[in-house]
Amino acid sequence: MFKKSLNTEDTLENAGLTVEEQQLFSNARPQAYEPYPIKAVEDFANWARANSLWILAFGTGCGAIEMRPLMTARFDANRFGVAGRPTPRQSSVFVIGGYASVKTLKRIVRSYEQMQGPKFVIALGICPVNGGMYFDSYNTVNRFDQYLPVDLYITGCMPRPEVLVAGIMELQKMIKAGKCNGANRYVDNFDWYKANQKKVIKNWDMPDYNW
Amino acid sequence: MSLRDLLSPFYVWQRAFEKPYTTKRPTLDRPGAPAYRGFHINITETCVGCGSCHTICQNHAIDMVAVDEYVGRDGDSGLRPRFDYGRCCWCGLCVDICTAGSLRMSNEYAWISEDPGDFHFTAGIDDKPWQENALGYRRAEGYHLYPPKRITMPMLPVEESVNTFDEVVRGYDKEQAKKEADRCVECGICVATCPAHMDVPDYIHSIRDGDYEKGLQLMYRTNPFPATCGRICTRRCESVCPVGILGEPVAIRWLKRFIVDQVDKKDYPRILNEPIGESDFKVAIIGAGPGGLSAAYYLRQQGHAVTVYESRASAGGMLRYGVPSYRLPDVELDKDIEHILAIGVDIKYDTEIGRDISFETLLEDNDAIFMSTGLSVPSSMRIHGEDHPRVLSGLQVLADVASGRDPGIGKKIAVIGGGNVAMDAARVSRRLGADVTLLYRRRISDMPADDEEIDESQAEGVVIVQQAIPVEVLDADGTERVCIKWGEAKMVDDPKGGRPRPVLQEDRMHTETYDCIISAIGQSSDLGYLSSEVQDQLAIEWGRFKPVEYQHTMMEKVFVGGDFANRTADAISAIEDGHHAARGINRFLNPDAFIKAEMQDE
Amino acid sequence: MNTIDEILDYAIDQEQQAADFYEEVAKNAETASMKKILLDFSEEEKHHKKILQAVKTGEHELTPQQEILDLKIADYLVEVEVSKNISYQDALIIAMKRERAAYELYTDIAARVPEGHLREVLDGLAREEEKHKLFFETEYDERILTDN
Amino acid sequence: MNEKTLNTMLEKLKQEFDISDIVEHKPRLTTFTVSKQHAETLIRELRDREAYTHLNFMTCIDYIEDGIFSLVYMLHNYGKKHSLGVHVNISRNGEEVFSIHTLWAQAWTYQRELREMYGIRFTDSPRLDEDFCLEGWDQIPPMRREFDTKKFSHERFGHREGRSSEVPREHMKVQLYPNRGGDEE
Amino acid sequence: MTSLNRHTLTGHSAALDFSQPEPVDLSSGKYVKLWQGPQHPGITGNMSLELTLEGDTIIGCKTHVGYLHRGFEKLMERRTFIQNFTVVCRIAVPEPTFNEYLYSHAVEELSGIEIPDRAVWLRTLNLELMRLASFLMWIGGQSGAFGMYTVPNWTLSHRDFVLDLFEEMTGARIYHMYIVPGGVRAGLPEGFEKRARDVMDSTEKMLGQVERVMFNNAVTKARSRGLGIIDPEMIDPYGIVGPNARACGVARDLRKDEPYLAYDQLDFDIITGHDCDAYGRAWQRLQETRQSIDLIRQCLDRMPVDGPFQADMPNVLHWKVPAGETYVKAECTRGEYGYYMVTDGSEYVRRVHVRGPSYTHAIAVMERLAVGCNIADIAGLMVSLHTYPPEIER
Repeated sequence: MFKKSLNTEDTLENAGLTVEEQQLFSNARPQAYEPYPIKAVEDFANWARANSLWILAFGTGCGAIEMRPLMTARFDANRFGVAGRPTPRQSSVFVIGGYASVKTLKRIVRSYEQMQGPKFVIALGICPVNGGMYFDSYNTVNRFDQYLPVDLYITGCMPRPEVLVAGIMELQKMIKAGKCNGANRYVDNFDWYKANQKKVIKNWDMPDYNW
Repeated sequence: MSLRDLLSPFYVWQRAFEKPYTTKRPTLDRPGAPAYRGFHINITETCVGCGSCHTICQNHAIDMVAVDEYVGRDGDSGLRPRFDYGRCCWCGLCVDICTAGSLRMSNEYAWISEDPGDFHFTAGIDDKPWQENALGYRRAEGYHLYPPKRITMPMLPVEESVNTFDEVVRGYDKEQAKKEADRCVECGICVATCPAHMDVPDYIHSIRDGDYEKGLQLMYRTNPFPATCGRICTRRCESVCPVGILGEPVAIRWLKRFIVDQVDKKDYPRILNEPIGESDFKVAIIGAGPGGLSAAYYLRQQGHAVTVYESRASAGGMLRYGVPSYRLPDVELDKDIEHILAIGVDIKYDTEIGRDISFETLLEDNDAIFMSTGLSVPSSMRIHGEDHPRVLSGLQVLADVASGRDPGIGKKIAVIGGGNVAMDAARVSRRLGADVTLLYRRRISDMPADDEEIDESQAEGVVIVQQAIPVEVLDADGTERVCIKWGEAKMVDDPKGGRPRPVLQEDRMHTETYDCIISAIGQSSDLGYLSSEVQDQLAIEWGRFKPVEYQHTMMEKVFVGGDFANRTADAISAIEDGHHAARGINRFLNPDAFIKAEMQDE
Repeated sequence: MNTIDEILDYAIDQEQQAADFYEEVAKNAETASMKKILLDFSEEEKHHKKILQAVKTGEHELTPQQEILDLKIADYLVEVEVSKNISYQDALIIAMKRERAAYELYTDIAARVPEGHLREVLDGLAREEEKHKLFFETEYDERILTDN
Repeated sequence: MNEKTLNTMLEKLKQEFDISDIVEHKPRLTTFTVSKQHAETLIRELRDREAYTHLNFMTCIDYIEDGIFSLVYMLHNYGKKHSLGVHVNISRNGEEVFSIHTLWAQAWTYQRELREMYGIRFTDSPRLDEDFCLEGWDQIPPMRREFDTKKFSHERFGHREGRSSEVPREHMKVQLYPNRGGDEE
Repeated sequence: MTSLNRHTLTGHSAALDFSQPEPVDLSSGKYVKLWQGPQHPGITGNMSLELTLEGDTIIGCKTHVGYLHRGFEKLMERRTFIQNFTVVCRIAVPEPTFNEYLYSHAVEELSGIEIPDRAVWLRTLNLELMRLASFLMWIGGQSGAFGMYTVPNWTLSHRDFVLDLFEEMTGARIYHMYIVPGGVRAGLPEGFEKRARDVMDSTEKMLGQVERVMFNNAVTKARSRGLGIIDPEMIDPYGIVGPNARACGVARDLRKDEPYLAYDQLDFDIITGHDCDAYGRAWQRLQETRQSIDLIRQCLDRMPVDGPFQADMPNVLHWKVPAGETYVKAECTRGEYGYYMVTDGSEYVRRVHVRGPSYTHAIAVMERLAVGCNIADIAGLMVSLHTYPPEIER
């Protein structure tokens, strides 16, 4: 029922879990996305992906406040193929709404890893870039790209719904061009990301890779 | 549950016929509001790089970075703000505090990038699409984060001041000084502009803290004449004070004076308590003006035996004999001089070099010499009749008054000139009861005299006739009177640039009779005490010294400073010359120590 | 003095004489700095001479119509004597007055010759001297008349 | 609030509970200090007898230089529209404090927060040791004044490189007059 | 009121039993522990509820907060007084201006600054617009929590029109940073009044439609009637304030009780309700939204057009506020919002404590009201208490 990698060399330790829990969780590493060998098929897939960006409804920070106008009548993001989804399993875009506190970062990592590939991350506002308003806070991370791969940054405080729309269109362009490979970056540098995450999340009581 | 309750949700259908809320093209159709706070715009030409934006930014989003094309501009730090959009929260406090009014925000809000390292730029230097944006946030009229207006200085009323040699400016009280000190933004641009590089923001800070003793210590680090400079400094610092760009500059001079006024003279030794070094060297100083005494003060601190030679009966030079006591009371000047003498500076009064002791002897007997004899010879107009006995020199009138002699000017006089000496002569004459007309060949706005001096002299009843070129002095009826012929001038633009020049209009001549004419058109140096060989060795150019590094001349032991060695010819420059020469003399006397120290640095 | 070349030769000679004059004064000047100033004046005159020579060979053209600013400073100053310890102010006065005299001379002659090329050359020379005068007057205005 | 009734009440409290440092900040706010042993009874009395029935908040001020924490209980009387700030000074070194969780329902939350942010322990306060805002916190309680949040943030979270700034005054000195100014050799 | 006081004084009411529920034996298999949030669409903001269920009935609830904790109170201790004014608005994202006002007011009170009349009116207008925007979002949220997504589309769009007004007035949509210690940052732009009145008219019309489709809606009624009943006796012991208390018939409103800004010059009455359940609270808020529109119109009528909008200020770069202590409060959409500030005469504030009404509404009250609820109603209950997690953890 659970994938257990046979190759012991290439498994994760899951040291944060109890022995009992270790039996329950997968210890496999994430796998990179391989594009379709035929370019036309891959292009078509990218076109389809770009036009059905489903956003995970997780308001991680203050940027979430502008998601509501974005999703309602005035800015109506649905017409761009954007929809909010309550579960990571159905979502392809994770919008980081500004700052991430350490406590939230843990949940962000968990939700992100549960998302199905191909998946994309948009970081809103100044805080994920360089700490922003909370550059000296003891509870918020300063450089979000240390912990998860970000495909697109939209700066400003706050970014308005208009620029969110522009960001989504930009993301669509990038996806169609096959340039959004944040998730693969995460796979390739998994150990580095994981080490960074563990450096700030001190009570690591979840699997190393939440699949 | 009624039927109405069941049907009410269907009421939403009614809205199907109303205009939808949806914005068709959100990214194009919706610019930010006219006063939207978006990305920054900086007019770099207007910006002076004071760094107030950097100071106020709570997110440390602003770096001050050097921009080559602005390095070395007057009153400009050469730095410009660079914004980190991984930090900026669009609060606009930087715009609110901007002293130059150069910073504002555009109503542009879209900046999307894949690279998180992209998000910084130097506004106005790096090319960004919003740089030309006309809309966006700017500080509203009537909204200030620091008081733009200066605290009014209490002054003697004109009706009183014109009758007395008492000081006109009364000085701030503690409350006023604190409020004025509060206006400083602590950028430090004034420090670079001050010839002596005084620690202006620091001593202003000490006023806010109420720690006047610390303020005094800070001032003496670079200037042993704070009481004097606090009254008569030409205050170039204030001309570059960024607070003055949109409001009135911080009254730096009055604040300096305030500190000195708060400290009693007899506490000076305790507060300053200068350590005196150990040295066997002897240094002679010619001229006990601000330059000479400043050098003496800093040289003495190194432990050298310092002797000052002064041709007159009192020390102070132009400060005593050229500045009237309603601007600088003798007691205040003495406060400064006495402290310099108190640390062990020896002074020989009534001793003229070349008459009482030769320059060559001095050179032989001392390890180094600092010369600062200033500009003591009044310039001549070189017009016909100038040698008329009723044509007096401004310097002489001022010296007479300072020494308590009657200059004998009469009741109706004319002053020629537009500098501070002319103003002083005019105002002194008013105090002696004369009606004063001042003739100046250019416009009032061209006058080299201090604006305050011009305003105050006019308030005191000095009639200023501008664009008046004297062409001839004529005899009048009686030996006690004199005639002057002058012509009106028109200002003509110089095709080669430079300021407009006055051109005499020969068909518009006037002749007027006065009791005397006071000529105050400038001074030059008297180097009669130097032999021509020495003058040659010193490489004097254009009638003035041109010292090399550290005020050193081409002669091994000789250093110069003061009015005859700089182009600004004011007290503060002389003080710095003296201080700098003291540094130079130290290096000259102890070359090993400095070479060692420099090698260690590298 | 009838031909243009003759007039130009005379003018060139005048400039040379002026240069010689300053050199002579410089020789007697007491201080090195004053010497240098006077030699600079001399150089200036030699430069004028070169311009006139260029006019003669046709490499340079005179500009008789040009309006030259007259500051009228020289007009009302007293005559000063040449001496060993001559000041910079006096040296400038001498220079201004000499240029003024030359200007007046050419203007005078020009008024007496009939209109034509010759008159144009004389006018051009007058303008040239006027320029020189302006040079010294500007210097005087800048450096001597500072507070006045 | 009527000044006379306020004074009467304060006078009474002074006698009963030995309150001190009474300051009337504005007509609707008075604060005073009371010792720890009287505080619990005093607060209960204020609630039940003087109708200060509303707990606006409860917090703590760190006076590190005096070595004390000053607990503040802000109580409000809706009828008289008057607030009382009760200060209770305790030692910074782990002194345990009475709990008021039986007086107000939200009190234990405040106490939990103060435990986390200052490290103050409240006797028998429920769920005191549960995490409130922080999770996996391994430093001294962050609201204590000796905790340097900027330094901590810099060390743990880092900052994006590529930033450097000049101070105008120093920059001008280096550029324009390196050998001059007040710094003597 | 009288009955309320009697109970709180005697202290024998059931409302005064705040003991924590007994932990249940999870291993029995009878109960399920379920986390709702932080990543969950049915949660207000970024927080989570730890629910213990028996079937689909909640028998225990624990609120977990801190996901938005940024340590504002710490950050404010190391920023100057002017710098803090840009920080405080971030404490409550949907309603930043109350923070701006209270922070500024506390600083002004401690440093003895009197703000000019025009600033008073501009601030009042600003706060009322904010109240309107916040209520509009809340109505959308409440309707969405009961499964009707049409109303959010209306109210959030109208909230956006109010945000447009903010954008014009203050230069920003969300973080206005308009109310600055000493006054406000600018006067009203030209034509603002007309546009504001238009928005008020259309919003009022829209509220009528909302009333019809939401408040008369059989589903809304069925789901919200009887949900989360607040016993009036709980009000003081639980520190319940604002519309949550007023819906229970308790006439307490700081705008009236302890008037601040221009509220003593405005004509309005405290609105109270009598249904203590979620429906009653929603109805209460709808009426207060309408009242807010009325107050905005009054502000626009009486706004002075000329005059200074900022008091004489010291240089803010080294502004020292005299030592002192104060507690200032204002009526925000959720009740008493307060700033407790202690200064020590330096350039930095000694201590700021921000008191948000959600502190008790989202924890003590929520944990009690959730017990006995159906799991499906928990989102509706949460919204009906109108809580903002960031003001709890700050």
